[in-house]
Formats: sequence, structure tokens, C-alpha cells
Amino acid sequence: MKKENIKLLENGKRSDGRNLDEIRNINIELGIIPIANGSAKFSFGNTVAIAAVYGARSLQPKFLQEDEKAVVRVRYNMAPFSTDTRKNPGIDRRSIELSKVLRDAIENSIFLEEYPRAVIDCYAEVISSDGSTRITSLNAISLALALAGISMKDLIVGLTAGKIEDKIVVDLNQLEDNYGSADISFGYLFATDEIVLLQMDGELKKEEFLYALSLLKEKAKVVYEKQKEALRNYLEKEKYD
Amino acid sequence: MKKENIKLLENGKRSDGRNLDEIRNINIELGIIPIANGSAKFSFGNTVAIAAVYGARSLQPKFLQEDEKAVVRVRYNMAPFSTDTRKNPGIDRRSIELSKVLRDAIENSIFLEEYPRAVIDCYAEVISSDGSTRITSLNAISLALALAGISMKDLIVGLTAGKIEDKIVVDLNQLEDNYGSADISFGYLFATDEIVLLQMDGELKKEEFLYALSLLKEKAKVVYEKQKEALRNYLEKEKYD
Amino acid sequence: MKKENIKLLENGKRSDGRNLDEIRNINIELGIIPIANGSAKFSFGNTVAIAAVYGARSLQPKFLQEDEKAVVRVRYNMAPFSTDTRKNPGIDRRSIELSKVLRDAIENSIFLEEYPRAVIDCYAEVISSDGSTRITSLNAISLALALAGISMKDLIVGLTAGKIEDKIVVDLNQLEDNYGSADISFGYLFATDEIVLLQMDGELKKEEFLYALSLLKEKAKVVYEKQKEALRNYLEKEKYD
Amino acid sequence: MIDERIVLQLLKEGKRLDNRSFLEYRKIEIEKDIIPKAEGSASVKLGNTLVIAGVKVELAQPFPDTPNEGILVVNAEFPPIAHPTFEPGPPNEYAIELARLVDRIIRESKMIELDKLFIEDGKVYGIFVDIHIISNDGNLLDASTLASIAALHSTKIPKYENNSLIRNEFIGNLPVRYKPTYVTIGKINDSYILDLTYDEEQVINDLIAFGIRDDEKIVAVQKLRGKFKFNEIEKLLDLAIDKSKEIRKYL
Amino acid sequence: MIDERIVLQLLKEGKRLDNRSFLEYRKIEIEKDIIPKAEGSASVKLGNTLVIAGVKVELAQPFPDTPNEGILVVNAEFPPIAHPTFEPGPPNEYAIELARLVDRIIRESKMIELDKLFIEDGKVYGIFVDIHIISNDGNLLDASTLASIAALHSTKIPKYENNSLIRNEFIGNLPVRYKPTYVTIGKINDSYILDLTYDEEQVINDLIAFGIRDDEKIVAVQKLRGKFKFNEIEKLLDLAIDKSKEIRKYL
Amino acid sequence: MIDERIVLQLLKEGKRLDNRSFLEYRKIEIEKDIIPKAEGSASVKLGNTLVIAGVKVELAQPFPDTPNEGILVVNAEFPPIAHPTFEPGPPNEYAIELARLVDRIIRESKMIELDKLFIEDGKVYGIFVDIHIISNDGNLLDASTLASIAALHSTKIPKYENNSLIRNEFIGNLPVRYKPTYVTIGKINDSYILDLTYDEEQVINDLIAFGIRDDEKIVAVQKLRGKFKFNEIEKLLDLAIDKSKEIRKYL
Repeated sequence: MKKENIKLLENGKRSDGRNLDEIRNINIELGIIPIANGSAKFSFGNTVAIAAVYGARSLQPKFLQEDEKAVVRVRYNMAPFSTDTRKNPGIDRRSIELSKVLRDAIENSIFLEEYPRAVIDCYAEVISSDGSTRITSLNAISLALALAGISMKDLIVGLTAGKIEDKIVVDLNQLEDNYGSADISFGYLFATDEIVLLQMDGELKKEEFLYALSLLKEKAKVVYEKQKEALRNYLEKEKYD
Repeated sequence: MKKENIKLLENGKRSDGRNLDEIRNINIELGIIPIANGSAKFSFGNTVAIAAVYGARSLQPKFLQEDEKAVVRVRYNMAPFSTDTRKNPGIDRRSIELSKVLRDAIENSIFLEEYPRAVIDCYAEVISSDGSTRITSLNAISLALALAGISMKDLIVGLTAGKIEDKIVVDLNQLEDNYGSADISFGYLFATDEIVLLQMDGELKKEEFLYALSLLKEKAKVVYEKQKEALRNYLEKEKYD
Repeated sequence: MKKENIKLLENGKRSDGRNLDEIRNINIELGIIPIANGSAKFSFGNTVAIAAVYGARSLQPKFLQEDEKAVVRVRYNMAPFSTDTRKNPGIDRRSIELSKVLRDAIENSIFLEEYPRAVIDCYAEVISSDGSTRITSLNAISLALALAGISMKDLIVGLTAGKIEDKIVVDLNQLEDNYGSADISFGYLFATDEIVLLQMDGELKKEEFLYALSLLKEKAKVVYEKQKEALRNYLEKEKYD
Repeated sequence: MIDERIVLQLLKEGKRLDNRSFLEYRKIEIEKDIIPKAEGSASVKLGNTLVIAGVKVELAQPFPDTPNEGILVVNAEFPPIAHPTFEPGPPNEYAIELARLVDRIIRESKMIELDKLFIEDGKVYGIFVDIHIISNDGNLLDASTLASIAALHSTKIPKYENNSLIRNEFIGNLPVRYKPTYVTIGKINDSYILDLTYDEEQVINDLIAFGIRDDEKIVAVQKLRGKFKFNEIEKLLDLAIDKSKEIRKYL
Repeated sequence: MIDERIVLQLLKEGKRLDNRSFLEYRKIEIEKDIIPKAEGSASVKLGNTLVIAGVKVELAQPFPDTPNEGILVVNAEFPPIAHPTFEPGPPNEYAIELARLVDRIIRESKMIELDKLFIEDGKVYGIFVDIHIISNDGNLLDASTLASIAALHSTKIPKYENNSLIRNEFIGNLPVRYKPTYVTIGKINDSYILDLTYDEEQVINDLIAFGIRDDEKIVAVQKLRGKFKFNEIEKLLDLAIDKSKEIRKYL
Repeated sequence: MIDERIVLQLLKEGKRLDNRSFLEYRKIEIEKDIIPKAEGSASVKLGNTLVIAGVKVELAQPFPDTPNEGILVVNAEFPPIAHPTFEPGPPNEYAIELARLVDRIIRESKMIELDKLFIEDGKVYGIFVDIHIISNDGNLLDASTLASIAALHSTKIPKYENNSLIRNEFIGNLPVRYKPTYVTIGKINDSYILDLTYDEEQVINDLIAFGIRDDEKIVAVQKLRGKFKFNEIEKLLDLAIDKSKEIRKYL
């Protein structure tokens, strides 16, 4: 049933108590799939994605290979139990679009030409969903790629923003995604100042859109630092293991 | 709901005002898909099909090739918006049968042996449907094949006939197809006097069937002339472009 | 509707009048698909399966071949009209599991290493179903394999058992399968004393399970003799044809 | 399998490998009521071709444009058991064409009185004819049609009670009339040939099927392959009508 | 097809094969009401690109969370007729992305007043927009959106009576407002380029689309390919807003 | 990955790469309630194998033959994330067998009191168990069963009101009893071996699984691979019953 009188903001606080520019708790676990070349679990609050990277490895059958660069394959999938109502297993139209959008972001962050005739397989499984699932997956894949030793321009940093009751906020949860008036998905490389993922729907004036982007870039720094910290700790630990 | 008291004939005129042996308005547009080797739009009244031919071109993968003749592939499809109730997108069982029936007609009209190891792809999209859609597609493909320069015994000429209230008529519209008591689809090569497509369902005495065939052959001449005229005009125009 | 008061046993007799350890009428017809390398129809009462074996023949495409042994492919399928309520045509999840279980039994009964790079295709169609369909299929395939001249450790002998109202019985019919409290499917090679198929569901104490197995082995002898007799008669007849 | 060139050479000389004359069918053996759980069933043997048709009667929703009539669904499976070239998977174009042709001859001949299959508003009997090819040695269309028509003529209607069908109680036979049959005719060197074996089908280029009802009405036609001269249709029709009487006797 | 290297070389020199300037669209030709059985329809020609959009209005169940609103379904087919590289089969990721982008611009711009499409409890009008690509010479997103918006603006609502729709009687036009349009922008050597042909699409690495409503609100954005510098988004937005006004005039 | 010949050689000498004894399980770690939106959930780590099971409770129609009982659906996905050899696509025969075996042990052990899941005529609670393999280092059946049973024991039933489920209000726990577990046993050189790693699974030819309930009743058996001598079944059963007690303690 439509939640008629949903209050998304009260006294400047969001439904889950956050400030407008506050990101949910970020949680990172690395190396959770030992047999993968790289793997990571990334959470924004209750949204949790697990990613693994297999490769770079030789692409078979051969006619799929590209002579001068790697092929990147991406699968974004939501577990049936991750959503309010059970999601039918398998890849639906939304997953196909998001897999394409993620692939495109990843292809523009990797030095593909270093891996001729190879494939880099990136898989993301959303096991718990509370908004921003594609961007959570993007952060998980970024870390998995780094652990797999894939040569990248920079870590890929993802964050969402949106508009709720005339305010621009970052890191949308499910409620804000469903009942807010706009949402933006944003993937960014700090090293090159490049936007590699950008999607928006809703209704925004040009000024609002540009303000949201500037807020995204500013707050993405937090995600960037978390990614780097997690990698540092993991490699530190590895050293002494 | 079943139209209980459908009158298909009144004072010797059909529901759309035609005489028994009268073909609907034929409309032809050629070359509407510039990137195809040949393409055509063909209409009988409100039934409109667009066809394109790609090829003869080399067939890949190689194990599908035939050493001594071309492979012909045909896809007949109805656009979801072409029918009264929206048709689900994609190829259903009816489309599979009709694609096979059309392919068989085309294979028997082409000098296949002139194109060893090649494929000739023929695609027909019905964008508006008011009866006789397979035969409209056949005429469109015939013209597309001619423009693609495929070597044929003759243009393939298609026409339908049927029985409504004890009369044999040609070029059935949807209403006549649904509520008449028999319908025949007929594809014919004048040059060789060969029937290359023949389907019938309903209930006909042998004499009625043979009379319908003779009427089909007679009236197919009209379609034949329209095809030739359209090609002449198109090539004329091409010359001065 | 749930049959609330189903009596599966009355005065020591089963619903179809059999004794506890009595197998239904076994009917065997051999060679009914002349173009196959081997074929057989096998029935336990109203449960009827037809099997054919094609091969050993060269496996294409080549990358599927195994260098040191045959590949065995098995398809178990139920005809839509074989069941109480019409079964949708095509392979469902149950058929996929049972095909795998049957394949596994067959692979362990054939001298696979005698057929490098070959495939042995085994197909079973259940045309009438009254319980024990997978085991009926196994017996039919055993005979088809023998007629195809495939080198086997022994004929594969299949039989089911179950528990109804505290008694262990053999060769379950549909009613006993649906309303009994346990059922076992059993595939056995007498020559090597090996169990090659074993599945059970229900609720059994260890002692009951072991007793059921001993009964299965004892009564499987009956099936074994029927298989051998049918083959003898068939080959005899062949000789004089 | 026999070398195609031999089969073709023989045919050109007017001979068949099994010594039949060109217009002779193989021995037709029909057995009814062979599937206990089906409401109707029949097997047809045509030489080495073996087809089983089963009829299941189920509760169904009527089609919106015929709310007072039962529905008919015909399906054909070519399981890989029946021939070394058949492959597992969904029906291919030949299986679909076969099912649609059998559907058409049943429907267009009006052999089932569908209006007698109404139960109550929104509920009718659904007649599901499933054709299962067991052994393919050619002429599947004629054999499948014989099997389907025989199965329909053996079909009983289960009792309807409390929103469901009682499987072992019947209220009568399926209301059927007519025994329509297909006669498939091949052409080679201007000769016509009937009841082709699998090997013969590989070398015959021109093939047409006529569906004929007991009253000699033509109820379905399908050119299956190749081409025919305009003027030979009458001869073909005469042959089909003639032969349909002969094979109808087996039903 | 033209050699990609020539196309690329020309573009780097600021030239296009068809002599257009970088910010110039090909001739836009829109025709409405071209499909008699569709409740709304339009074709759009953009040079050699040809797209047909048809709108069917059907009875539908509302979504559980919006029980009083009509539903919208957008689907796109890339039939093999439209390009030598299109293959038969279910929609691939590009067809799906296209359909979802058109869906999004229609939905997010609120151009259809879905709340006026309620019929009765559990029953609403369903608006099915089907995009059929007939000839692909590039810029399918802009062309498909123009065709869909034009088709929706030509759509009539059939009368509802006795649980079904009367196909030839209408109660009025589909309640629509706004004419949102996508402007797809490519980038090459720091220049922006619009309305790419198929050949140009093969050599342009960076591509982004902005969906703009009549009131200059941004209602949808999708980076389609490549990457963009953070600071250039404003310039891109200004260009998209500007051009959207120009192409909206054709609607 | 390790060379298969080394793994095999070690096993033949009675040794395992990870130094476990043949009858020793890897460390079992079970965590419950890990998925906020699932009504029940658990993860199971068995060494490097990681499986998540989630239980969703949905409104469902009962099966016609058990109109007063809730329904159970078990599904398993082997997403390509879990192993370099897993491929995207619908479940293959191993995923289907796994799901059906877990379904069977839940159903046949009667651990869920399905008759308590009736809501009203035609409406029952549906229990959907989804097994998601995250990391595959062998013994997926034992691990998936542990995860599923743990998830079911943590499942809460949402409140039913106005034809729908209120997701954040619960009327109690899923009515469950028993904790059935599978013990999968491999055989090599007449020795039995438990909890196989992925590498060990590649070289072990004979594999069988026994599903045992708390009261030592056997509720499911599946020979998974290979063959067993008739007389060794009793020994296998004793081992399975024994070990089932040990691993049940982790639940």
C-alpha cells in the first residue's frame, strides 16, 4: 500500500536519523571468497553486496577474445531473500541494465590494454538490499579488482544522492529511493577527476543537479578513504599471517 | 465476444464495400531500409508488412554452410501493436510455422545454387494487421529480394482467397478471415506456373477449392503488375537521382 | 482432495490385491524402435517406460569428447498424458534430477573405457505412470543397452520398496508412493554385488532400512530373470527370422 | 541408414526399397485405450513408424471470444528417442508445424462438438491432445493424425464435482463426429508417391498434404515442401480424397 | 559500410561524412496515427534511422502499491530487419537499456496522468508502448523517445464496458502533459557532437544522454559509454537543455 | 588449484592436504539473522565454503491436494561468484539436485508443521528457502542443509492483514521441530571420508548422502556418485547417524 504520509525529513533529520550529507555506516570485509582472485563485501548500512573478480584469465572460446585489450564481463544479481517481497531468482531486465552500466564504469577504470586476449569477470551479489544496491556493488567490485591486482587508474568510488522534500541528501536508503523526488547514482575516479557512472531519475532543476554532483564528489572522499583503509589493513594483516 | 450476427456480405458487397473478386488498395514503398541489400513495404489496405533482405552474404559459423547452394533464413514477426489486443513480443508457434512456410516458398523461387556457402536472410515485420499478413509479407519479401539482386525464377506473387456466405472472394480482411468458412493462402510464380505456397483451412468442396485457385491465379496478376510497376518506378527514379 | 482414510493394507493385502513382497506383472517388449541401436518397453503393471539407446557413436562437437572413455547422456521424460493431471511437456526440475541419477547408475554399469571419444545416448519415455517410473525406466534402459551391444558389467536391475502402515513392501504403485511413509529406489548389479542407484525419502529406522534393502535384493532377482528371459527369447526369435 | 543415392535411383525407376507400389501404404495397426491415465489414447504403427497420441481432459477457462465452448490444445513432441537426428529441447519448427496441422484438421473439420463442453460460467472442459513420436520412419503427419483421431474417438469425459474432475468416473464419451485424415503426397518425376519412409523423405523434394473429411470436404491443405504446377492440384486432390477413404477404414 | 578510420579522421578534423555541423540534427520527420489497430502510434525518421512506436491500451491489474493508478509498460525490439548486425532473439542489453530509458523519461517526467486511468477496484488501463526499430542508422535513443512521446500524444482511450474494451469507441485522449525529450551527446577531442549516425557511434567513446522536460527540468540522465570530466557536466547540461527545445518543436 | 594427482596420492596414503583426519569436519561457523529483510537467514562457513540461506515468507495459494497446509519451496543458486567454474545461467543439474535434496530432508523429516500455516480458504503462508552459494570449497550439501535448517529455526511469521503481509510485525516463530542434517560420505580405497574439499571431490569416485533426524530416523538417502557394495550400507549408516549428532550441535 502507498505510504501516504511518509515523512522523509523531520527537524532536519532523515528517517533513519542521519543528517542530509551523512553516509550510513560503511562496513568492508576483504578476501571472503578465497578461491577468487579478489573478493570483498561492502555495506552501506543494511545494503550489503559481495563481489568477486576472476581473472585476468584467458578468454575461451577464442573468437570472443579481443587482440588489444581485455574483455570485461559483469553480472549484478540480487539474492531472492534480499528484498521485502521475495525476488524471483535469476537475471531480470533491471539486472541486465545495471550489469551493463557497471561494466561500462569498470571498463573505463581499468588499463584494459594491459590484458590482451584476457577476460576479467566481475560478479556482484546483493545479499541485503536497503537502497543504493548498484553503487554498493560498484564499491565492492572496486575492492575486489584491487585485490585481484588488476591495473586500474584508481579505485572506483561510488555514492548516491537524491532529493527529499526539497533537500539534496547523499546515500539514499530504500525509503528515500522509493518516495524521494530524484536519485542519482555516481561513480568517480579521484585520480583522473572522471565520472565513470552517472544515472539520474526524478525531477531536478539544473542548479539542484549541479549542487548534488558537488556534494557527491565531496562525500565520495569518505568512501574513498574507507576503501583505502580497508586495503591497507588487509595487506598489513596478510604480511604478518 | 462472438459477433453473433456478423454480415460478411450485403447486396453482393463485402463488409468493406468491395466486390467479391476485388483486391484492397495495394501500396508499395521500396528501399525504406537503406542499409539492407533490399527492402520494401507492402500493403493490402490496412495490412502492412515491411521486409528486408540481407545477403547473399557469407554464412558464419562455417559448419552451417551448404557447399552447393545458399541457405535461406526467414523470420516472420508481428509487431506488438499491430493487432487488436496487444501481441506479446517475440516469436510464437504461429510465427515459427509461418516463417517455415514462407522460407519454403522463397527457397523454391530462388536459384539457390548460384550462392554456394552463402546465406540469404529475409525478414518480414507486420506492423499493421488486417488479415492476409503472411501473404502481405511474402509480397514484401519478393520485392526486397528483387532489389537485393537475388537471382529468382520470377517475382513471387501472393494472394489470399476464402469463402464467405457461400461465395468465393479474394484478399481476405481480418473480419472475413475470422468469420468466413474457409481461407486459402497462395504464393505463385507466373514464369514457371508453379505454386510455391499453399495453405488452406476451413471447409470446401473440391469444386469450390478449384474455383478459388483459378480466381487466385487470375487476380494474382494484379499483384504481379503492381510489383513490377513499383520496381520500374523505383529503378527509374534511382537512375535520375 | 486429500484421501483422508486411504487404506493401503487390508488383511495383509495391498490396495491392488498384492502381497507385501509381490511385484506387479512385468511386461517386456524388445526392439520396438528399429532405428535405434537398442530399444525396449518395460512395464511394472500400469507403469510403462520405453527406452532407446543410440550409440556408442562419435561425440560431436569434438570438445565434448573424453579421451579415455565414453560420455553417457541420459534423458528421462514423462509424456504429458502419462499422469492423472496432464503434465506440461518438457523437462522439469524433477526430470533433470532423475536423468542425472539414472545417468550415474548407467555410467557405473558400463565399461566406459571401451568407448573413448564416443557418446552413448540413453532415452527413456514414461508413457504411462503408476509409481516407480524412474526404476521402470532404468530396467528399460538396461535392456536397450544390452540390445545395443554395449559392454556392461551386468544387466542393471531396478526395483522400489517402501513402507505402508508399518510394513515394508516392494514395487510401489502411485497410491503407495503418495500415501506411504517411505520409498526407496534401488538399482543393482548382481554380477558385482554393487548398488548403482539408491534414493530414499520418508521416515525409516535403521533396521527397517536394512530390511528393505535385503528384500529389494531378494526380489530384484525376479526382475533380473525377466530381463534375461526376454533377451533370450528375442535373440532366439531373431535367429530364426 | 541406406545411401540416399540408391533410394533415389530406385524411385526414379518406379521402385521402392520395401517393394511397395507408389500408392500403397505400409501396414496400418491402430490400438486404442493403451494409456490407463489418459481419458483417450491410441497408438499407430505405420511400418516402423510408431506414434502415440494421448488425450487428457482438464478443467479450463474458455477463450474470451467463445465463452460457451470447450477448448482444444494440440501439442507434438519429437523426443530424441524416436530418431538418431532428433535432439532434446523445445519443439522445433517441424514439430510445431505438425502440431498445428493436426490442430487445424481437428478444428476445421468440426469433429469435436466444442459447444457441448461447457460446464459453467468461466469453466469448460479442455481437450489436450499430445502426440508423442516414439519411432520415426517417415510420414509422421498421416500417422499422428490417425493416432489423434483414434484417441479422440476413444475419449471419455470425467465427472465434474466440487470444482474438480473425478478421474475415475465418467459422464460419457467426448462428443465427436467425423474422422478426418491427412493424405500426404510426394512427387518424383511426375509420379505421385504415398506414405514415404524416412529414407524416401530425404530424397523427395515436393510434398503436399490434404486433410479430408468423411464427406469428402477438404478441410486443410498444406504444401509442405517444394512446388507444384498449377494444373496438377486437381489430380492431387482426387488422389487424396480417394486414399482418405481407404485409411479412414482403419479408424 | 564506411571504413571506421575515415569517419574518425574526419571527425578529428571537425567534419562529418554527411557535411552536418557537430551540433546539427539530421532532418526529423514525424508521422502520427500510422497504425490503424494501435490506440496511438508514430513513426520517426532521423535521416536513415526509422523507428515506429505503437501504443496499445489494455485492461490491466494495478500494481499493489498504486491500486488507483494505470500502469505503463515500455518495450523495445531490435528486430534483425533493422541492421545487418542485429540478431533474432530476445532483447539484448542495448534494447533493454533503451526501453528502460524511455520508460524512465515517460515515468519520471510525469507526462501521463496515471491516476486518471483507474477504472474500478483491481482494474485499470494499461498503457503499453512498443518501440520497433525498423532501420538503424544511429541515435536510436533520441529517435525512439520522439516516436514514443508522439505516439502517446496521439493515443485515445477505448471505452470500457462489460469487463472488456470496445476497440472502436473512445472516451477521449490519453491524459498527457509535457513532451520530454532525450538529447544524446557524444564527445570527441573535447568537442561535443549530436545525433550520431551508426558509423559515428562506432568511433565515439564517450556518450551521455539527458532527458529534459518542457520546463527545463532534468528528469533522466544516463552516461551511456565512456567517461566525462567532473567539470564538464554543466556545459553538457546547457547544451542538452538548449537542444531539447529545438527537437521538441517537431512533436 | 592443486594438482589432482597429489590430492589423490595423499588420500591413498590416508592423508589430507589440510591435515584433517578422514572423519573430521572442518571448523563449522554458523551465524543467524544476517539478512535484515529476510524472515529467517543464516550463513554457514565450512572452512573456505560459505553458504547463505534466506527464508522469505510470502502469501501463497495452497496445493490443491493439501488445501489447509502452507507450502514449502526450496531453490538453490550457484552464482558464478562462488567458483571459477560456475557459469551464469539457470541452475544446472547439480544445483537442482542440491535444492531437491534439501527440500526432501525438510519435507520428509516433517520439521515444519505446515498445517499451522493456514490463513484462510485459498490462502496460506508460503515458506521460500533460497540457498545462495557464495564460496565453493566443497561439501555444499552438508553446508547448505545446515544453513537452511538454521535459517528456518530463526524464521518469524509476519502478520497478515487486509490481504497482505505486514513486513515489520510478527505473530511468532515459524513452527519447527527437529534439526535434520545430511552427512555426505566419500569412499576411497575402502576408507570413508567426510566433509570433502573441492579438490578432494574431484578425485573421489563414490559419494553418498544420508539425511538423519534428531531421533536417528533416516529421512533421506541419495547415492550421489559411483557405486557401493551391498554389504557396506550398514557401516555407512552407522557412520552417518553418529556424525549427524556431532554436527547437529552447531545448530
